Amino acid sequence: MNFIDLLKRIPEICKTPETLPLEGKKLILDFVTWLGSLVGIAVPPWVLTLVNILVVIVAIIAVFLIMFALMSVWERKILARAQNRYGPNRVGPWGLFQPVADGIKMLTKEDIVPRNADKVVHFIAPIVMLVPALILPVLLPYGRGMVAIDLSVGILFFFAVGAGSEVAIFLAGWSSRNKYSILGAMRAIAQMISYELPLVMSAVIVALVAGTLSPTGIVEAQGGYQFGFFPNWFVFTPWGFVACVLFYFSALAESNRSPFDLPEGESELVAGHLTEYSGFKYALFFMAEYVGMFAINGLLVTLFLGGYQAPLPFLTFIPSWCWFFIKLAFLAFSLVWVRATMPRFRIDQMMQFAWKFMLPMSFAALFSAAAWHYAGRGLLGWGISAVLVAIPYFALGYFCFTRHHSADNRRYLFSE
Amino acid sequence: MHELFQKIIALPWDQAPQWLFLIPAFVMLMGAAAAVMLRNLIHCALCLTLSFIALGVLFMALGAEFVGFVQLLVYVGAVAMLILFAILLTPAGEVAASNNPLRNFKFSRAFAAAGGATVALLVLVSLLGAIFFSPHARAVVPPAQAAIAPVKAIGENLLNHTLLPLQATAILLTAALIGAALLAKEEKKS
Amino acid sequence: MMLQVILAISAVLFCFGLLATLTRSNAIMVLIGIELMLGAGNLNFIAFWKFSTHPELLTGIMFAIFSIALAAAEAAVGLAIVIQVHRRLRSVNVNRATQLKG
Amino acid sequence: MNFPGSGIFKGMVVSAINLFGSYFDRAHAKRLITEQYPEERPTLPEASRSFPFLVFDGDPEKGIRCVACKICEKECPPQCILIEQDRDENGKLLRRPKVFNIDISVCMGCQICVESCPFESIRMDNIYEVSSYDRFDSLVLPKEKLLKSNEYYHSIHPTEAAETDARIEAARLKKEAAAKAAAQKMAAAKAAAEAKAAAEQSSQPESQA
Repeated sequence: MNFIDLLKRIPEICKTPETLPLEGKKLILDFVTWLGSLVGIAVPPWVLTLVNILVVIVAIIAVFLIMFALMSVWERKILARAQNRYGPNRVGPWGLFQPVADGIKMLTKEDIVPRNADKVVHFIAPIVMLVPALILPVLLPYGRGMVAIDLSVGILFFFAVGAGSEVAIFLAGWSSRNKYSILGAMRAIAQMISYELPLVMSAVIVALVAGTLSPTGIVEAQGGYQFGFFPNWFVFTPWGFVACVLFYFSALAESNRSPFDLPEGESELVAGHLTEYSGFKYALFFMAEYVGMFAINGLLVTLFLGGYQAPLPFLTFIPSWCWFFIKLAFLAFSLVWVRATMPRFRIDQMMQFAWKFMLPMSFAALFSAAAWHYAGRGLLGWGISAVLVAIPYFALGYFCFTRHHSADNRRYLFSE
Repeated sequence: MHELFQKIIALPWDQAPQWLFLIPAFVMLMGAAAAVMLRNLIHCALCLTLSFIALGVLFMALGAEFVGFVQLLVYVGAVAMLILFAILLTPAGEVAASNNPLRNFKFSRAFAAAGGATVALLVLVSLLGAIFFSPHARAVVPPAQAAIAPVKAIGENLLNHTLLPLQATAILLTAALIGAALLAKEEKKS
Repeated sequence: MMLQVILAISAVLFCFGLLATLTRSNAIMVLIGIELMLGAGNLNFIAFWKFSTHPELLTGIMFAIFSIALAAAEAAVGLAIVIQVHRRLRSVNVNRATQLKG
Repeated sequence: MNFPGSGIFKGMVVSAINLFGSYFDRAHAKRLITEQYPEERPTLPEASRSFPFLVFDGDPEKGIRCVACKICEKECPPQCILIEQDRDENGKLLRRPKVFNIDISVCMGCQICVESCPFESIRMDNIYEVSSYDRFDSLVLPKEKLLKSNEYYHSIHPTEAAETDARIEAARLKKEAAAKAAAQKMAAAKAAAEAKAAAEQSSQPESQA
């Protein structure tokens, strides 16, 4: 083996985009072997394993950080357009280098720690926030055979590791010794715990139907096409659609995004648990929030949107890993769209929504999924499960959340 | 020196990976010690969280992946948060004159601490003695299995062999949920 | 040997929990100690499962799962009681909750 | 059509219309009305004003309208104007300023100096790019920077400048007329006085008689 052979392999690899990442990884491993032969040693297998792991880690972190950088400017552009503004367009073409400018600004800012703060905890909070967020993307299947760790308990892993961010938010809020910080942290934790129930419930439904907790298995369960063109994604079943919407809104709440951004509602709480953070630590929080958001939306793609599967059979010429990121980009766009539309919830409305609407709806989706499964997963089951989710939806929506205006019901709290 | 080196070389290094669980075990014990010793309650709870995380990792290292993740999910996500909330909701008020019978005794605090430590130490010594020196300790332990607990097997076990306990646990958890909500609810002043 | 090491670790963890329960007068610290002791118990279940002759029966795993669920319930109710005690006595010192003393 | 949750869809449609409309609807000037400032400059309305300046006619030295009467200095509420009257070599006061400074970091653009100026000399400018790195010296505009021609004044506030010119012209005409009238009056008075004197001279002997 020599270097020229390795170079010659590059165009061959590029010919089949479907397996491009996997073959690229193999190429890097061969390159390491070649380096070993250059100095005259046979590279031991554990070094190759280590290099393999490192390549995967670096690839995942790089992809997610690049996505974070692009998202931070894309979000501002879309938000601006929805408000009839231009958005950032000064730094580089179309403002694309805005994240670089932001990064330099963040890094050169003074790192302020409040005098009464618990300095150690104040320091470790951003790290505790970022580490779970960077661990989460590990289990997502990005393409056929492209999953870093194929865990048999992947979904459970996701929620178990995701629980770490709650601890981090508490650390940040408590260690700042600031009433806005602690109030924001309490709100954030209350919100995350409340919305974790529908989140986990809707994931559990998918796990039950797919018969596995492994993300790869769930994606494979959604493969194939009904009638030759209709994808078997779970989002196209009534229970799956309901669970997908529930999961989507719970994911919004979990990642503290608008309209669930009460924990850092600037008009009420300055910036919540981020109040006392500046400079690089704030950037870490920001990064963790976005990477966590991508991870949880990647899970949504995996659970409901068919993961790396193409939506139509003739579109399979686009490589599977592209489909994953296309779907993820669409979800990211929809997040900004929702942010541009919805006003912030009031805290009692938010809690009411979680416990009185989302949780019962997730149970309804569970029953509906059971009906769909036992009716043979055909059109009959489709109809039954549609009825089973529609009835609770309209009942809950009409009786709990539609305001029935009437002059007699109006109570004045303060004017009398 | 040379002999020592030779001995170290001769150790069964190929079995080293199966002793890697000592790392999370060490972290867990340190976390537990800090949780017990520290003065600041929040710090205690945070060290307890660290200890729980390390315990979960230890479970995974011992081959019980599912239990490890459940441990993380339940303890880190719920119990630790609950404890932290409880600490924040119960601020230490002014210490009024207590009706503690031991309060007249000047060294009551130190005495209680010493007594508790003695009891704990005695329990530890007896446990370690039982583990290492009892006749059963010399019983043949089957070798560590490549113990794998597939999720499917756990699920089938839960719904077949342990269905009744599962239902009982469900009822208990519901009762605990309602009971905790009722207990912690503010009493209305009539 | 490995089983005994794990059991020893578990024993040390148990005694830390016992120490917290016995020496601290704060009710929350008592609960923390109880959680530690439950964790030690779970560790024993897992260890005995790993070194059992029939690990495929999953007995230890089942025990550990139920134990974790029960510990969660126990923590919830226990902390609710602590909050209620604090509301009554303005203190979470277990030495002051003596109203039921005969 | 109203069903639970329909409000969400309505809102999403509205924001989507704005989002995509901003790419296509530019011609109607309803969306994306932001001006890209350094490239596009606003056309200021005629009445816009920022800081005062001094008008001169023709030559900046001779045509300066200000006579250093210091009325504006006295009237200025934040006292941002400093005027020193010029003297000739003999120490005689001249009707023109030697120093005329306006501290635009203090000026609040109230236009009272303009209202109070009897000589139509101080007027409001509409410059807005006057920021500097220095808080003190470069924000105190000296006479040289304040002096701007009447043509410039016409270019920024045409209506007002025309009115001012008309007023000056009217004043000049009035003054000329008054001067003429005064000259006529003077001449008439002189003639009358002469006539009177003549009459007196002629009548004096009679009166003495």
